[in-house]
Amino acid sequence: MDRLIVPDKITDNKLINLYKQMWVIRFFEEKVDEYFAKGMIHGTTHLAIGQEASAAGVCALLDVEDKITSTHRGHGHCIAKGATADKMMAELFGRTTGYCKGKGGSMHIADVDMGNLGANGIVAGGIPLAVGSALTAHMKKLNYVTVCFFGDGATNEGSFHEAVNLASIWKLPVIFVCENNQYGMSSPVKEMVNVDNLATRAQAYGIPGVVADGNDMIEMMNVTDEAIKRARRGEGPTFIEAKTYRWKGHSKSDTKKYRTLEEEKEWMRKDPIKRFKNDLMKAGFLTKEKAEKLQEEAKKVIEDAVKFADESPMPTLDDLLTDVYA
Amino acid sequence: MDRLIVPDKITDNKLINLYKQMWVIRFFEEKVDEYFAKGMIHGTTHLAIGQEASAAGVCALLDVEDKITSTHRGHGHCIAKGATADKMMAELFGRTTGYCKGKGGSMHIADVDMGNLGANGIVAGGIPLAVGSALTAHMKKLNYVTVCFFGDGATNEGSFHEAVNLASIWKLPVIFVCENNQYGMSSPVKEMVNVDNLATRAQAYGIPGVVADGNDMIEMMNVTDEAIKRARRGEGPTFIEAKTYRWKGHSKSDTKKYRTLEEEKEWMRKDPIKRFKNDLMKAGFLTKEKAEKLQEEAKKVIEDAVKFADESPMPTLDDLLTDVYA
Amino acid sequence: MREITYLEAVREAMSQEMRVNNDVFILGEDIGVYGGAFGVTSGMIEEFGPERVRDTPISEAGIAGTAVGSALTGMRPILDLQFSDFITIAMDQIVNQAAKIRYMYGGKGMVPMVVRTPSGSGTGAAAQHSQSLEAWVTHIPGLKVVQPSTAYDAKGLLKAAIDDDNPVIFYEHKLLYKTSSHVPEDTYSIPLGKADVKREGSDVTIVATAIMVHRALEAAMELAKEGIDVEVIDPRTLVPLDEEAIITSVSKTGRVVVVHEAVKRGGYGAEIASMIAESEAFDYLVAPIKRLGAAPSPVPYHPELEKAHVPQVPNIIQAVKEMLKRA
Amino acid sequence: MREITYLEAVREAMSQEMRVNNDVFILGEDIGVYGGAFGVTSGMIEEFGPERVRDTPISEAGIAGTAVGSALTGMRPILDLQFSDFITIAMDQIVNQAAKIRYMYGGKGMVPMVVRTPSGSGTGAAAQHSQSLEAWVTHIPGLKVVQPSTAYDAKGLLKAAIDDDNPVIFYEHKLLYKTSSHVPEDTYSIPLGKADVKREGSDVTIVATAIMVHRALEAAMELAKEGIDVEVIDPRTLVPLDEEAIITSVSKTGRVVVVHEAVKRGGYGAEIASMIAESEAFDYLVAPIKRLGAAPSPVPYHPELEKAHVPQVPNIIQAVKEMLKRA
Ligand SMILES: Cc1ncc(C[n+]2csc(CCOP(=O)(O)OP(=O)(O)O)c2C)c(N)n1
Ligand SMILES: Cc1ncc(C[n+]2csc(CCOP(=O)(O)OP(=O)(O)O)c2C)c(N)n1
Ligand SMILES: [Mg+2]
Ligand SMILES: [Mg+2]
Repeated sequence: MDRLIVPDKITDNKLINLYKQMWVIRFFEEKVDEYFAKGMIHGTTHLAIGQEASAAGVCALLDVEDKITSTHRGHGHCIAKGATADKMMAELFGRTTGYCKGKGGSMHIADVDMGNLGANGIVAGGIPLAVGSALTAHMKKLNYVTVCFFGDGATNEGSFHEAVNLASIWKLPVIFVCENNQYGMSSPVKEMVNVDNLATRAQAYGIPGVVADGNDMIEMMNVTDEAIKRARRGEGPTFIEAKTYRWKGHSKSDTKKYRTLEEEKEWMRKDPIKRFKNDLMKAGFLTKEKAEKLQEEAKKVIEDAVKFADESPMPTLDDLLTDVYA
Repeated sequence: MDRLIVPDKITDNKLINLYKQMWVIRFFEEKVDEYFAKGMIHGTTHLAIGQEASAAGVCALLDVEDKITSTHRGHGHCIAKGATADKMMAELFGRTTGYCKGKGGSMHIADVDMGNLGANGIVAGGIPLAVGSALTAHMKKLNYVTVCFFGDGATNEGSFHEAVNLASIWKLPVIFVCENNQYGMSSPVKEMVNVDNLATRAQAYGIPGVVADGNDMIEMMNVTDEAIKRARRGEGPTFIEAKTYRWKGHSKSDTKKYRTLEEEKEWMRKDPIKRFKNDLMKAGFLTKEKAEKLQEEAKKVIEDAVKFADESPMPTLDDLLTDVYA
Repeated sequence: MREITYLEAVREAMSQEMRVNNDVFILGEDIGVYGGAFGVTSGMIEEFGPERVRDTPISEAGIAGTAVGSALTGMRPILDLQFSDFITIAMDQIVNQAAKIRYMYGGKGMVPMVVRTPSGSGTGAAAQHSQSLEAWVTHIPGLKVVQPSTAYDAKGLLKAAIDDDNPVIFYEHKLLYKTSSHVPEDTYSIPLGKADVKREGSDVTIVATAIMVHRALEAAMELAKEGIDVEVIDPRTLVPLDEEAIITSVSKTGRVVVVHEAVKRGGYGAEIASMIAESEAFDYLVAPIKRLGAAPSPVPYHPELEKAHVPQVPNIIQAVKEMLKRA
Repeated sequence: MREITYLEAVREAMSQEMRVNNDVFILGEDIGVYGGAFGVTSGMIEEFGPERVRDTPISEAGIAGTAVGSALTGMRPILDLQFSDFITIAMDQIVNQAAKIRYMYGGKGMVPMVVRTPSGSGTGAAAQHSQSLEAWVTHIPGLKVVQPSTAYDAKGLLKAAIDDDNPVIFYEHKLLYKTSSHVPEDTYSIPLGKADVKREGSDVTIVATAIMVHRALEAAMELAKEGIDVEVIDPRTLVPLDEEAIITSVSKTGRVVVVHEAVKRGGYGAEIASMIAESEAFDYLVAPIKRLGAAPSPVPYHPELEKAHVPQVPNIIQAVKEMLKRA
């Protein structure tokens, strides 16, 4: 039997929960996909199906006090950071029980109290926010770390550059997690940058840059653990590049002309959930039956979430002008 | 006698002219400094005394068709790219004969026809402009190169990052010349970035990054020559970091509390003009007498410039609303 | 006459120009094979190739500045800014560079560029993807600002914008992309600074922009049933503004409602209303000028809140009626 | 009572707050040993140390976003934006993040931060260092906007801004830094949204902001010699705006001149004028509302052109006289 080398923090029980969590994320997004297709959800959405390991693997190492900033493709990050599927679904349904009372929608889900400083509709918009959060920890001598999620495309925004530099010179406890899913909308990362690994960019700021297999839960947990320890020791930020892939189109209206079906299939073979399941089974943490049971439980979570959302009340016009100012 | 190794393009005659040009730049700025102190020039100004070698050395390799973008500290770049001291002085005096008819002042001197796309009051503001100019060359299949001057502080702006990345992925004929004069206003570069050499930042874009002694005319000419050849061959941009120092304060109102007198003196010993003079003398291009004569001529150029400026007409109120739209 | 959509009209204006002028090119995010976030450039990379329909990284400041630099050196770039909300990232290059270069340089150099950008709410994209921020750029000397409301206007105004030697910010309303009107196949130009009377009337003037032109026309139809005769003026370009057309109309009707989608506070409607109040039309006013604009909140996600956030037909009808009651 | 300068008043407000509240800190370019581009933070790093008077790289977007993120997590940052023209680089973080976070998040989280920034012309710094762009931020729900005209107001308003749980943009006029007035040593707060009648009068109301308050008062003194009695109202905060104070004054005088330094077209004066025109004061107006603002050009370098670009005392006097002639 293989031995799983995972961070100390990751108990056996946690491993099992993480497996289930990945399914919760997957099912949540599949449901959203379905409802969007049916026109039952308004607006737009960005699904991270295929990228579950970076969300779940990174957040597995976080405590409640720790913080994250997320992106337009943030459902997974949210759930992994402790958001409940019901309030998320309610938000997408535009209900008052949603995380943002129906005012934010998919691109703005946040749960400040639980350390989720928010999804963000602006590419790279959350990166300086994460640095600010880390600055608070530093100045108030709090021990929390902040994880900043963003995509490959975001590394071409000026605010990425400015924020990472700030974090570096101030040695702030922040972990930059770049989910390189090979495309920024339709643009292949290969054409938009002139380096093989985005992690190379860390050199411009004098911080460690790590390339990780973003579809490998175990590796994601281990590199994150390393980075968090470094951050908590006061040694400053780490840049982690998680190589991964989004199975679905960029947003609801994407014909995916910019990539091939072969490429998609190749990556679907690298399904992070399947891989983690195999790892857990090989290491004796999971049986086929147990795995199925967890998967069923996850499905149930989403069904309940839909029910919760569907039964929740709509906002009234009186809500339009509340919450503008504190 | 030492042999001077300089680019082919740099004829013996050109070497002599460059020596004189450096003095024109120096005297121009000393005069401006004096007039500002006396309140005879309005607004603010940023002097590059001590940095003449990067302006003169880089522009020595440029043809009339080539372009530059400059900065708030741009008098030297302008003169080196062919601007005449009289129209520059007239601009600082706010006269209609000035490069900008008195509407721009020190921070906005430009001479588009001569390939000077302008000084810039916005730190890093000129960097994307240079990339745009290089894009024109590329799209129109023109053979010119664009040199983009900026300071160490500018490398922390997002637009630096975005623009260099664009130039790299599109392999544009642009040379990024970072004049690292150790400070961005009052901020030591050592505290504002976490790398020893700014040239390291080139790695984030997959382009060559070269460290050069910015006070050494010969070295500046050689590294620029290399970069220009590369650009003209269609191999894309080069990042040159010229290590140098500004002798004066950041702008007219700087008490220089952020640095020591010793440091200033140390750098003043590395005077780029004196150094070039020695190089030229050692190589037999210059005698003491000839050197003095050139210096006198340079002084005369500035005296004439002042006279020209002083005798030039002031704008009238009718000029306020012209030149807003083409 | 042929009918095409607003979206097609925009594409046709660009394509026709690009066929005859090699200096014109487009740059922006996902405008190539993807065809742009709204499909406006769909098919263009196939015709013009990736050099002239230039996909860029996600670098709004960088690409805006690149456009400015290329314009200054002889190209005529069209910057496709994916959502007008992202102008927040490109403001420096647009405001401190593009708008001012010619003046700062004493009249030398010019920056012939167009920033095309979709604005407005109604798609459920929430606070960061639904704004109408055109007031910002109207405040900046050196820029021109265009806001077409129909396919016909879009084509003619875009040609004028591309032909203009100055930076022009060209706002396309997302909800108008699919609307159609008669559009000649040949190229034509609608001069910047010329308003269009979209409907003649004698009782009240409505000055409306972009999608509000359509809502105003709908309101006018409803009001006509009650015998209220509304004139609808579409300025089409905010800068330069056809003040004369507006003043003439208001002097005739004596009443004016100004309506736009942007937040009312500090919106361009304030400029239009103030301009009227300062003009000779003041003496003809029989009722206070009324402005309609979005509520003072970010754009909400929920569809009903999103609708309530901006003026709708009933709001316009009500405003006109209240005004008439008063007089 | 003690007299100190506007600059000292700003510094005192920050220092007093920082002494009692550890969450308050300043970040910005060259605010440490250099003391800020205008000397406002001079001496503060010596008292509060480099952690709380935090020098930053030249990264306006990054530091604005850092301020937002730190505010969201419990600090109360004061962002020192070296010149208000550079807000062009920080707009996304201010407008798309700071202003909207609370609303987008359904009322959870808050962003208690102040952006302090010097604006205005008159120093010969030309087009990119002399703008008055406050109209932009007044247009954005979620932001508050303050523009003090005196040392007394600056101190009290800055305390209110720091105490406020929302993002507040605080404009300091460069030419006012050296002006003095009576300023109590103890802390005091001037509520945001409360205008100040800087001079009472009965013939004409002048609504003036920042440096124009002083020019309006000078004009009023001149006009008084000719028996014209001018009331000068200083809104002090643009958002929230004390509409009542303005309406009351205009209803009394029946005439109003609105004057600011920002470009007239699309300036906040348009909002003020429109608000008046829409209000019950309309019925009391005996002359068209008049706005004065900067000319439609970038700010020129030459000192005489620079002066001519913005309203000066004689322009205000002339506007008032013309208005009276007419009535
Ligand atoms: C500032 C900004 N520019 C452009 C967009 C439009 N947009 C949304 S997501 C996206 C692609 C982002 O790519 P990446 O960072 O790789 O994240 P991914 O979508 O692949 O997860 C783009 C261009 C935006 N939302 N914000
Ligand atoms: C966007 C912007 N931020 C800040 C400033 C104010 N400022 C002018 S020059 C300068 C320092 C620039 O440093 P560096 O790039 O190293 O150039 P140097 O002055 O040393 O030549 C600063 C902060 C500015 N003009 N523009
Ligand atoms: Mg991506
Ligand atoms: Mg420097």
